[in-house]
Amino acid sequence: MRKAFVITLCILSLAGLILLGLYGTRFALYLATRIMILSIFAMGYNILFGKTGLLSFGHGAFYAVGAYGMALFSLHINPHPLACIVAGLCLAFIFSLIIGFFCVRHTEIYFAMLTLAFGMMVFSLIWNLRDITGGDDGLVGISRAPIELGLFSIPIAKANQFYFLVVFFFVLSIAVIYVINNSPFGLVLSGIRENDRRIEFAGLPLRKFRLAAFVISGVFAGLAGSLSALLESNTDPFSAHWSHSAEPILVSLIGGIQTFTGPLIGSVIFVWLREIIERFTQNWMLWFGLILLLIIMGFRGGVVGVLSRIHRIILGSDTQSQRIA
Amino acid sequence: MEEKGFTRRDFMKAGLLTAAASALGPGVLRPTGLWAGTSKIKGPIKVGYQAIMSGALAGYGEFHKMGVIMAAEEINASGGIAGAKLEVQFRDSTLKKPQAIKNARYFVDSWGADFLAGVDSSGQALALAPVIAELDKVIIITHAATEKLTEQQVYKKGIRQIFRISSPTYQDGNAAAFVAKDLPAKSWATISPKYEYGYTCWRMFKNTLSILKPGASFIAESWAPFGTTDFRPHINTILDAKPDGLYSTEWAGELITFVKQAKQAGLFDKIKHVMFPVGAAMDVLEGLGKEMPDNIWISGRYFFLYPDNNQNREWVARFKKRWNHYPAYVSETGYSAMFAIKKAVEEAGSKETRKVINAMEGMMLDSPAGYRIFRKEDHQAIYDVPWGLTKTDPRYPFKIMGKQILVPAKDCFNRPPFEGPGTKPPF
Amino acid sequence: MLTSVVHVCLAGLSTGMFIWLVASGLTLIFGVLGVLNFAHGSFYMLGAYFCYTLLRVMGNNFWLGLLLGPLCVCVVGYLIERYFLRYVYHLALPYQLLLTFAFVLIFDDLVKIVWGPGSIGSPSVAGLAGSVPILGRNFPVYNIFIMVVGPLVALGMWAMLERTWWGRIIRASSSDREMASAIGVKVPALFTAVFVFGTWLGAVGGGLAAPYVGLLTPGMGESIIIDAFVVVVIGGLGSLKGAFLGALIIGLLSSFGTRYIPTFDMFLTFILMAAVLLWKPEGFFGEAK
Amino acid sequence: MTEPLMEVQHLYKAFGRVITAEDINLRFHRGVITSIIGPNGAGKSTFINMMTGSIPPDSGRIMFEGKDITSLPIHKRVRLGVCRSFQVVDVFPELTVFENVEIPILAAQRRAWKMFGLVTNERSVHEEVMEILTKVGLDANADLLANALSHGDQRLLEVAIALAARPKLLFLDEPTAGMNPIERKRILQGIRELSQEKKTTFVIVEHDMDIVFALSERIIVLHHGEVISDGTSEQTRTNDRVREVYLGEEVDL
Repeated sequence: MRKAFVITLCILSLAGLILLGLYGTRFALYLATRIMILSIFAMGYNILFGKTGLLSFGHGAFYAVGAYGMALFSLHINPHPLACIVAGLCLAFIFSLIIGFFCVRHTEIYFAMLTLAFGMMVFSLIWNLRDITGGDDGLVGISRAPIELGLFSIPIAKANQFYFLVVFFFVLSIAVIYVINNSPFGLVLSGIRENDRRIEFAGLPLRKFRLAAFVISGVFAGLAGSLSALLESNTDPFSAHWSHSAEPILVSLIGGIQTFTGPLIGSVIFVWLREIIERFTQNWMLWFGLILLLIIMGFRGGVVGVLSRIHRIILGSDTQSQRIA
Repeated sequence: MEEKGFTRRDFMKAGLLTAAASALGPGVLRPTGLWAGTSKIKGPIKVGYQAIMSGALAGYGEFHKMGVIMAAEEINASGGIAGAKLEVQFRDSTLKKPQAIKNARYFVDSWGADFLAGVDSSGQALALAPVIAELDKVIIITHAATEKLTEQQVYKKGIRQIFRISSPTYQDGNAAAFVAKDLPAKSWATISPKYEYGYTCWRMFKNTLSILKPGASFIAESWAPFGTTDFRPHINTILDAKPDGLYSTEWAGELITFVKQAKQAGLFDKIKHVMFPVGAAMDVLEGLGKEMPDNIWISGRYFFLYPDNNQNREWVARFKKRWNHYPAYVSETGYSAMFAIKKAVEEAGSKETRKVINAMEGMMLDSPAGYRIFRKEDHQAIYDVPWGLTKTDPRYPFKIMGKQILVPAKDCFNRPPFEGPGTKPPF
Repeated sequence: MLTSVVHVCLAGLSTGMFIWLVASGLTLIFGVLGVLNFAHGSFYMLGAYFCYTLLRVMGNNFWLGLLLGPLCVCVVGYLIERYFLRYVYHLALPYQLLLTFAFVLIFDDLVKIVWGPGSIGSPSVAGLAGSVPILGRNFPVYNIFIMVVGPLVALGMWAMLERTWWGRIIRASSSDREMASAIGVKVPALFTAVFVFGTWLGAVGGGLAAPYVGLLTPGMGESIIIDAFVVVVIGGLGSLKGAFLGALIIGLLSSFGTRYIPTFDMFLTFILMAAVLLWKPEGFFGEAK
Repeated sequence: MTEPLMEVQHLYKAFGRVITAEDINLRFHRGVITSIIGPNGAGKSTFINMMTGSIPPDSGRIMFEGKDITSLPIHKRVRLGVCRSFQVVDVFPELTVFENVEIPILAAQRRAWKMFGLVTNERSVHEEVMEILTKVGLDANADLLANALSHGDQRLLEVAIALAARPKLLFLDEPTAGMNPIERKRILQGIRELSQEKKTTFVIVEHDMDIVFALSERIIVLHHGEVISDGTSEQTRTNDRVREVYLGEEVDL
């Protein structure tokens, strides 16, 4: 019953995404693309945050590294989009491996502060290594060359074409993250969140698992970053700033931290809400702050948490089986 | 050769028109209702305007808005643009590029803007360029100064939808060098923002001055990161080098902080020749008040006491009456951008992008800052802004630009094709 | 050369003391309540704006402004602790951080709405304006004043915590909440008091900052809060002694960095922060975990 | 006799001036249920911590099946077969009982790193989980969250998690603390049965002397970090130093 419902919902959502791509206006496509990129960022981040229980303030750095890696490859070596994205992912992988190696030595506030420090180091490097990164101007003129696949090539220059490329990565990311979350590895990560000491006494190398979660989330951040560089056709040094690292946290919180769909729903609401607020006031920070306050004080499970609570009340079912992976 | 010819012709045209306009006298810009009878353009003319409206630079957004709202009021009171109403919507651009891009896309694709305008940050302006090409609407940049926008994006890449009404880095770098060559200072140093704008202006200043005055030397640089509140280490760096002159492209709040701290450290007693290319901004002059030292060289994108003609005086008076404020330079560029749109649409007889671009290329605009010509090749508005020395004036609660030197824009702006001999001043 | 080094030192020390004034409240609140308060930067900003306004209203009397301005901010601090923060102490770290972050957004815009979006140049303080020559180069009197106030604040806090009945209770509650409440300490009330006191320190920092920086801007708290975080971290989270030393180190590092290794000035600060966290996470004076 | 399972040589540990292990030399043999007792502060917890890797000794060696494990990290010792349970409940509170036991079994079956593949497909793991849950009598509660269990059941779960790591040598730190008599009986029975299977050797730290004497084949008494007695329950009962140490305390030997 429940499984059928979920599968129907997935198919309907995918159909919705495709219909939007075919008939949506250019602005709707643009916003949807940004929502999907933010979702990839936030869902990947949530492997570390919601699943493993580590709060990072430095994942903006990997987003930026992904974007710059992608852009540098595109500008200097080969503009093939897939190759560029892979280059961005590789760079994000290397950075998150190195930074993660140091950061996973600590937890809680110490971890948060370490990631903040390393993230701001990356920000500072991007800002200062002007010959490579273009300083605050960033790298401009990243083209959306067609994807050459031997016999045929797929153009992605137009908004709706690029939209489908992002849909592809979006769906792929959801699938991969879902599998990781529900894999043996994912269960271990949940164990780390619940009781990290006990993980070691289960015979598991705690730091290596933390590092793996860190790197996976870093690579997804890199994917989001490289897609954003393609979308906006430039890179922004501020994407490495800590204030950008706070975005997936906000998104997860709005949607619901320990839920699979939370970051996804959160991204939709985050982008959409801000768009709505900006339509009637330039004081968007005030309104956004108030909404954030309301969520933290009143709806701590996030939107998904509230929805599943309502769902539970309606169905009157027991509390155990309703937890979402 | 031909491109050079274009330029010369443009300047000749400007000269002729200047003569003609001065013959007509003031009031060219006055709302007159002249256009009430001309062919109507369908629907309102919508302009999407973005500027920084939050955080430390929020004051700039406010100044933009004052100029733009006043222009819209005047235009609509006198019958609109070719009979059509001018509508403006504002959005906060923040400093992040994705925000600027989202704003532009919202304006065009969702709100239905016919024109875009504004933009403070150079990085954002560069990031917007390909988006503008895709959206295919004319944007008038009113503040972002990077020369890369017009030289590379417009001239080289041919994104013809971009125009800039404010003066670019040429005014801050090259024009400053023209002023500096006549000063007795031989060695120069800088304290400037640690980002592209700061680097570019200093490089331009150095290059131009070393040609104009071969003996000049550049002995120290200190770069202040964005958001610096403590300039004392930078001031120490400069004082250690003991230069004759200081050149600084610090701007907005950071310039206020810098001047106050430099004054305390006695920098202005030790270094006699100090140049602030963006020192003539109203927020800086008002923020410093009497604390701005006398005899500092300042300039800007516009200064409300220049040009000293009736038209500008009346405009400043109107502005003061409307907002109880002197116009900042972004108020003027925002205001004039609206009139540039008005003129271009009316000349084109349409708000269609192609036609408007054709009308705007080489178009001459009479504005509070004087006559501007949008150079055909790179869409940069050519107009003159003075450099001058700060002085006390009992009529104002802040320092004003006293003795003024005018380096004509045609002498200090880089020229197309922007590469090779004869494209960079001195010519 | 000597002049240069001395002045770079002096600049570093005054920067350090300036950051310390802000970080002191932050570290106290973290030490006792266990909350890393993003909104501390907002208290700093509000302190500056309230002091400035009161100063204007009361005939340019800086001292009266400095006395009353932070008290107004204390009311804000009280309301935040009493009606919001109190309900998230038991929650995970992100909720606490994001709650205080929400207040940063709110106050930044409120200040913009109330006081206007433009920056306001702050007047200099009568009696502390001007500068004195040191080795042939002027040094501002106000900076010397900050360099005196900083250690005084540190001394005052130390005396309060180590020498008074209040201080003992605060220390007891920070090390063991349950124990403290078992021996009859009203922990919630104590936490409110400590938070309000921390708020007051931040607001005083803001009031003193306006003449130091020379200007008030909406969002001015954001630039200082990261510096303050760094100081609190390298001092060992919650250690006053450590934060004081940390502030001096950061001040000197940024001053010498700007003068001698200008390309990577910001980078240095964060390298230091990471290094301390990796090798001595408990800070200079902290005890091993 | 055969080679001992674990051998401790000249173990020494001090915290500041307080010596918690003073030249301890012990051998643990397969299948022998051993208890470690001693008054508070005798160094029992420190001893377990050193054996299982939480605290490094100042000097001395720990050999396990002939291998030196003195400086091995916790998880590697667990993988070799040295495991422990905890004095206070230390489970994964927001995971189900099933998942609690599943984690160490994933580790034991070397499937913990598997990222691409659903955990619900791990048949062999599931079988072993249910086996252990049945053994400790928690099979009916497999789908409950761990923190929804009663305190006694949580203690059982605690032991189940420790057992799931397939330990050869298992240190149980007060396994019956906070249990009611029925639960207590069940766990003792379980320990005895498991011990008879000879797969696991138990070392128990316990305060309850009834249990100690009912269960143990060997009793080690620690006092101020020193082994003052090592032998059968009878030998312990009659040891003079033990009587001396326990004299001031209300302990019925």
